[in-house]
Amino acid sequence: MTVDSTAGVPKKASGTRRKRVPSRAGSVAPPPQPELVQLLTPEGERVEHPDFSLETTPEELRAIYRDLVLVRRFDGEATALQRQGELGLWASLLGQEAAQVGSGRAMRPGDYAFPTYREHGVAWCKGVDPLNLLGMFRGVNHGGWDPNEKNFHLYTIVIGSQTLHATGYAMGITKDGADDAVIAYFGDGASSQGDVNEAFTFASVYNAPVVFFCQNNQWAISEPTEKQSRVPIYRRASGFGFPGVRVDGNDVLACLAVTRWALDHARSGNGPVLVEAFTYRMGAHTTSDDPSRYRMSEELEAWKLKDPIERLRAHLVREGWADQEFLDSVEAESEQLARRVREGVRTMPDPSPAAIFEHVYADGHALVDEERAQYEAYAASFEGGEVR
Amino acid sequence: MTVDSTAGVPKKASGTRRKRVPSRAGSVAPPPQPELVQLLTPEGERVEHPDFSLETTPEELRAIYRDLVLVRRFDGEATALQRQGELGLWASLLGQEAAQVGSGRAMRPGDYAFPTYREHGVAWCKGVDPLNLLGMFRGVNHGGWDPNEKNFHLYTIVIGSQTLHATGYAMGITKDGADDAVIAYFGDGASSQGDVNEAFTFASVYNAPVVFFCQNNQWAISEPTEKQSRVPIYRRASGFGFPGVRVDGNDVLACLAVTRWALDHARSGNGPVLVEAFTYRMGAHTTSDDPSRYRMSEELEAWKLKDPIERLRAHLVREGWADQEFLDSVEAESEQLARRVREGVRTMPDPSPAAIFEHVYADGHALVDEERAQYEAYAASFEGGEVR
Amino acid sequence: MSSFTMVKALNEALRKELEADPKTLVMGEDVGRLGGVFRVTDGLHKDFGEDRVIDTPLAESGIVGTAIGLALRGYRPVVEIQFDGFVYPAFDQIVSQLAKMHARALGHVKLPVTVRIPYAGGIGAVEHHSESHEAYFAHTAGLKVVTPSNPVDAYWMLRQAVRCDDPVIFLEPKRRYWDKAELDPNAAGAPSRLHDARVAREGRDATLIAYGPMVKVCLDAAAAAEEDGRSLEVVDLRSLSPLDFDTVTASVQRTGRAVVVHEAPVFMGMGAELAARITERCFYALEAPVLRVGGYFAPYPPSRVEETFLPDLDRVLDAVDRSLAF
Amino acid sequence: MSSFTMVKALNEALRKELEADPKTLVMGEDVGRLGGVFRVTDGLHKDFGEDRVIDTPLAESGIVGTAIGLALRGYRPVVEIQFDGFVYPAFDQIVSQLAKMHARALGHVKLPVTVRIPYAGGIGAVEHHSESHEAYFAHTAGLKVVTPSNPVDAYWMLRQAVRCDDPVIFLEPKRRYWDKAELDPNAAGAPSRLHDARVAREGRDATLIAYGPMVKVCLDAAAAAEEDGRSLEVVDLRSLSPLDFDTVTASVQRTGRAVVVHEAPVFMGMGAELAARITERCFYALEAPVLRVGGYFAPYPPSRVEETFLPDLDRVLDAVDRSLAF
Ligand SMILES: Cc1ncc(C[n+]2csc(CCOP(=O)(O)OP(=O)(O)O)c2C)c(N)n1
Ligand SMILES: Cc1ncc(C[n+]2csc(CCOP(=O)(O)OP(=O)(O)O)c2C)c(N)n1
Ligand SMILES: [Mg+2]
Ligand SMILES: [Mg+2]
Repeated sequence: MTVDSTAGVPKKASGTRRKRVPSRAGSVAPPPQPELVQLLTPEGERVEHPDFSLETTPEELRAIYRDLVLVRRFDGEATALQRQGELGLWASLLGQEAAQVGSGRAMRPGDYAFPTYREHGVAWCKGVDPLNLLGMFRGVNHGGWDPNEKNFHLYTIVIGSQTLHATGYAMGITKDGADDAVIAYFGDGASSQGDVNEAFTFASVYNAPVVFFCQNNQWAISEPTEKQSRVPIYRRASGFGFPGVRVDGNDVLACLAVTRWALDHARSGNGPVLVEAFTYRMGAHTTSDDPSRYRMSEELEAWKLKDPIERLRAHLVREGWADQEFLDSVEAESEQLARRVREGVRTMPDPSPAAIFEHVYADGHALVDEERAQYEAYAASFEGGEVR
Repeated sequence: MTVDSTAGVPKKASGTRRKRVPSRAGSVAPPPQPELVQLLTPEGERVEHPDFSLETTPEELRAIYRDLVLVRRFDGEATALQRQGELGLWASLLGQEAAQVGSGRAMRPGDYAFPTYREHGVAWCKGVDPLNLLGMFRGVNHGGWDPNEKNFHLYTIVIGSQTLHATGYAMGITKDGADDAVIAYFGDGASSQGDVNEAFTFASVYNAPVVFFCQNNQWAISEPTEKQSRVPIYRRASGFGFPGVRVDGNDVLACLAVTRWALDHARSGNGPVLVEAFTYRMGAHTTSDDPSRYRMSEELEAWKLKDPIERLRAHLVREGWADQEFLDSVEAESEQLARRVREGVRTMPDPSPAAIFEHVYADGHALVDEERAQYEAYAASFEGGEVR
Repeated sequence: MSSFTMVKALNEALRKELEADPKTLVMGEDVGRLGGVFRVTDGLHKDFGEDRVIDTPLAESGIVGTAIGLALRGYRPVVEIQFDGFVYPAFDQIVSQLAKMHARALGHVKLPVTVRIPYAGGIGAVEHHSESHEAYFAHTAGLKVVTPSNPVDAYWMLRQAVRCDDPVIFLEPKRRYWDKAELDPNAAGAPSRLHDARVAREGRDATLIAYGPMVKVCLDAAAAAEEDGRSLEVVDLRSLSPLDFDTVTASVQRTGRAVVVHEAPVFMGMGAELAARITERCFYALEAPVLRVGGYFAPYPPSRVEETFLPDLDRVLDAVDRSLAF
Repeated sequence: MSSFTMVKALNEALRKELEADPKTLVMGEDVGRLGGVFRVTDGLHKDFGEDRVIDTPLAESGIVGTAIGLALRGYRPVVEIQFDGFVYPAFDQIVSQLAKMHARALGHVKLPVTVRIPYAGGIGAVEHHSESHEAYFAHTAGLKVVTPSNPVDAYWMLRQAVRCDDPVIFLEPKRRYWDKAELDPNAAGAPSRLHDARVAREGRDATLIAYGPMVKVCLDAAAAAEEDGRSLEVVDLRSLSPLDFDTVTASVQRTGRAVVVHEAPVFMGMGAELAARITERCFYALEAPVLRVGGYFAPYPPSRVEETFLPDLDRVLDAVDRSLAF
């Protein structure tokens, strides 16, 4: 078959002109949604999937549960800290915990993550101190942790850019003959960026061990996914010659199983995979955003029933793998984390003004040195010797 | 099915790590090539295709033949003119005549073409005087014809850019409620550019009446198509939710039928189509290029057997629709065209130096006016009053 | 006359232009139902519909590239880039296509595209949300570059930009978005031409030259200097390309001293061109070299140190002192 | 010592760096089997293999973006952008990522990426093949920008650029690609530091300041002026960011007059910064304002009028006359 069979095959080349059906942007009927890979139903029931299996111990499930709860608690605390004026901005992951913890836990220590600005749950799984994530949102730095310490790259704000860095990094892994793989995180909105599609091309042409992990949280600020694509995003991959999978992004087990498979596929020399985690941004885009301007609260209500944490809790309780004591201890731990974060933020030192001139270059630059000296002389001319 | 079925479905998520098969860029085995839409075999035999039919009169076929011959002759003359120093550069379409004349003839006058720098055959079909095309290659302008006169946009050199212009133009057609459509031409190399993929997104999201016509001539300067994609390019479309078709780009009738269908599909409100015309760049990339550095002459020999003009001539002769007189008259006409082009180029006036300052702005700009005055005063200070 | 913030003034300007010409379009990320992250397009989607106020996919090159195509079809798109730092993916479409296509076509096509960009710092934002990149655009022939400093100019300059047949980069100083002024949006026409600089305050001892967000800083500095008995003239450039050197040099001829103030790094910034050209034109009138106050040669810093990076009253007056002491 | 064209010198520099460090890579469009459209990478693919000399897909943002990723993994990529006018699709990756990532990471990561760009005009090319965009890069903190004027500098400067731990925009003046000079590629080290300007010719009456393709024009002008009894000094900047103002101002302090020459449009070009800073530093030594000779404020024109656009000996000497007559 020469006409791609997945979209609108012509029956016959009509010689006559069909009357034009006027059509407006967005009015094309959305195609039926494909089934998601799911291993844990919203009710907490464990189900099997023909293509993806997962073996877990109760202990592992409890550890996953703990991650989910702690990550949500951390995120909630950060939102609160923004309201209290301790942070300038916060991008909440509320609702996306399973996508992040599932994929984050699928990585081995040697695997590298390239996040957007919302991957707090992935950072957690990679062992990054949550306090580190807050620096840029407080305005004391633009990131600033050492990406190589935990193989977790800096947050990237320019949508899509990091998918190319991830791909280049993965190309380097291939050159090294190493056994590692990379995850490039991005959003549904990002799928429209040229950079993301160029990353697909480079990754497939060089067969790079990179998993493109798209958290389709249904919204890019105020724009629903239909403004980015008229077909499910996971299908983009096939046009570039690699597999795409859509997974229930609120099912942490499915996210774990699918991402683990994808990473193994990639590290085994089979090239990239696109995973679309179908989830929902339960909160505002960031604390600056007001979603009531553009979306219905019913939508939110419907997604609440699919909560990623509730379903794992229900599963654990049903199986008798979690008692009240365990749940309470996780709760307590999460409060402890929140306290540590709160205190850590409040005592986070401001950078010195001269930090502006630091790290602009690795090898130095005469103009930076000159301006720094000028600034210092100027600052010294003030009482107290420093200006704000 | 949740895993896209067209690429590498996992049988089962393997718990064990497969041994990594080291793989190098380009070493992935190319997938089997899909069958092409073909209506005229290389031997000149008319065949039917289940999805695309075409009705033609002998007269129409003769007109098509004439187009092909004249376009090739014009192109050959331009190459010769470059060798003689009359042009600074020439980008030959040799081998791609059928793709261009077939798609060019599929357009109605109201349809708009956005070419690259190689669409001399499309220009011909749209009624653009070939002499106009030579200005930029001679260095007297950067294009300079009125795109709206024949609905043929200026040549675009920055790879892929024009696909976005074409998409925007098509969005405008939809807003106008008009019955027109657009063709965006681009190459196999261009398919890697972010812009082209963004055009796919915009076109599909807004359901714009644009046909993306990719002439896959197997090469982007020295890089074979495998450096751009590991699957056939027409398949890219399905990932964006619109149909993709691969057509024999050396079969003018198939190109005509498929493009006509695609344009009708687009203008009827069904959104974009990607047509991949599978063809071959028989010459150098441009007159500056030396393909012997990077490709085998056997490849060229194989493609010679698929020559787009030969097969139509064979067909016409076999059917008794073209006699020697007709063939001679086309030949004569092509010589006449070549002569006109030759003379036209040789007498093409150089722009005046002050042309630099013209048309920089539509509404004027003080600095341009000032610099122009300065230049004129400076020029006047020389004997003869003008500097070169 | 009523009180308008700059946001409201810009909103009203867009509304007026959408009403005046059915070919005028507004497009960008979140400009529709949300009304833009700064609410500059608030209500336009509701009143003009999604065919004219268009939420685009998240792809800046695509936005500018399709706007070019729409312009070729006879439309007059007003594009919003959500923040300064996100215009770079569209740089190729702006520099190689938008700026050059009119010349390439020997005038046969026009590109009446306005690219609105909330720019510059001072709002405590994260990275990429505070950049001043006017120099890139001003150096690019084929573009016009303007930036208002107050709501009244914002209103009239945006209306003129939309009507201009050339591409206009319209830089909106986001820290001035909530400044207020009295404006009559139904007045007969703009108080002055798009490209004229404006003497925002008269003075004798030195000329402060600024635009966009820094005009207010300079006016404040001039007010403070007055208390010290110094009379500073403030010129608000309004247009960076073309740049109205007549107004600038007339002022410097009178005062003999000039200080240029902008947020962008000094090195290769607008101040360099102003200094070079003022010196060419006023060589014998200058009592001191033209001095420049601007951002440092470093990425825009985290918000907790942005005040150090941004020129303020003290730094401006320090430069005035140095000029006067020369 | 043997005779090298600039192309051959650059080729040899790449070869030496590929030999010296297995982490060094060459990547770009057609840099492999073809050896680049200018043959700067000729033979490298054959000798170092496709893992180290990489033909990339046709996507400049992708090239620079993946080079960044490779650098993060410990590689040292030397990227080729095929022609000046094709760097803009990569502008976002260059300006927002390559330039800023080291600072963003507080120094935790380094980006030793060299971006080679054949630039500027004078070879009779079609549109987008003759642009001088050094001002965009020089205005961008985090980048270093250098441009050689001759084969010897090309060789040593490229080797230093590849070894530099910062991103370097390496601008190759394509009209000088076939100029020849004697070069010993096995000499102990670079004749001078990467960022020093060089007095290419000594003189007393005025200083010509140039870089890349215009150094030869200025040297020719100085030779012609000598016949008229005028002694012109020529400074070859070599590095545009950082810019060695000490060498420049030392010269202007001596001569009292300066003319800056570049192909880019004068408006907001390097000449503006040089004029501004020279005037700041040499205010009392200047006998005339710093004058600028450059391209006009227009898209680079069709090749049949490029000679009018490009500064030449006559235009340089005309500016010298104006300076001396001031
Ligand atoms: C290149 C670029 N353009 C615009 C923005 C502004 N912006 C920040 S987040 C965002 C929406 C992103 O949506 P999506 O990719 O779905 O990620 P999500 O925020 O939903 O996680 C936009 C438009 C940006 N950061 N970068
Ligand atoms: C953005 C950009 N990068 C690089 C180039 C240089 N270049 C000109 S043509 C070409 C190859 C194009 O290949 P393809 O798209 O297959 O078209 P073809 O020339 O085969 O018709 C390249 C790399 C360019 N013109 N634009
Ligand atoms: Mg989203
Ligand atoms: Mg090709």
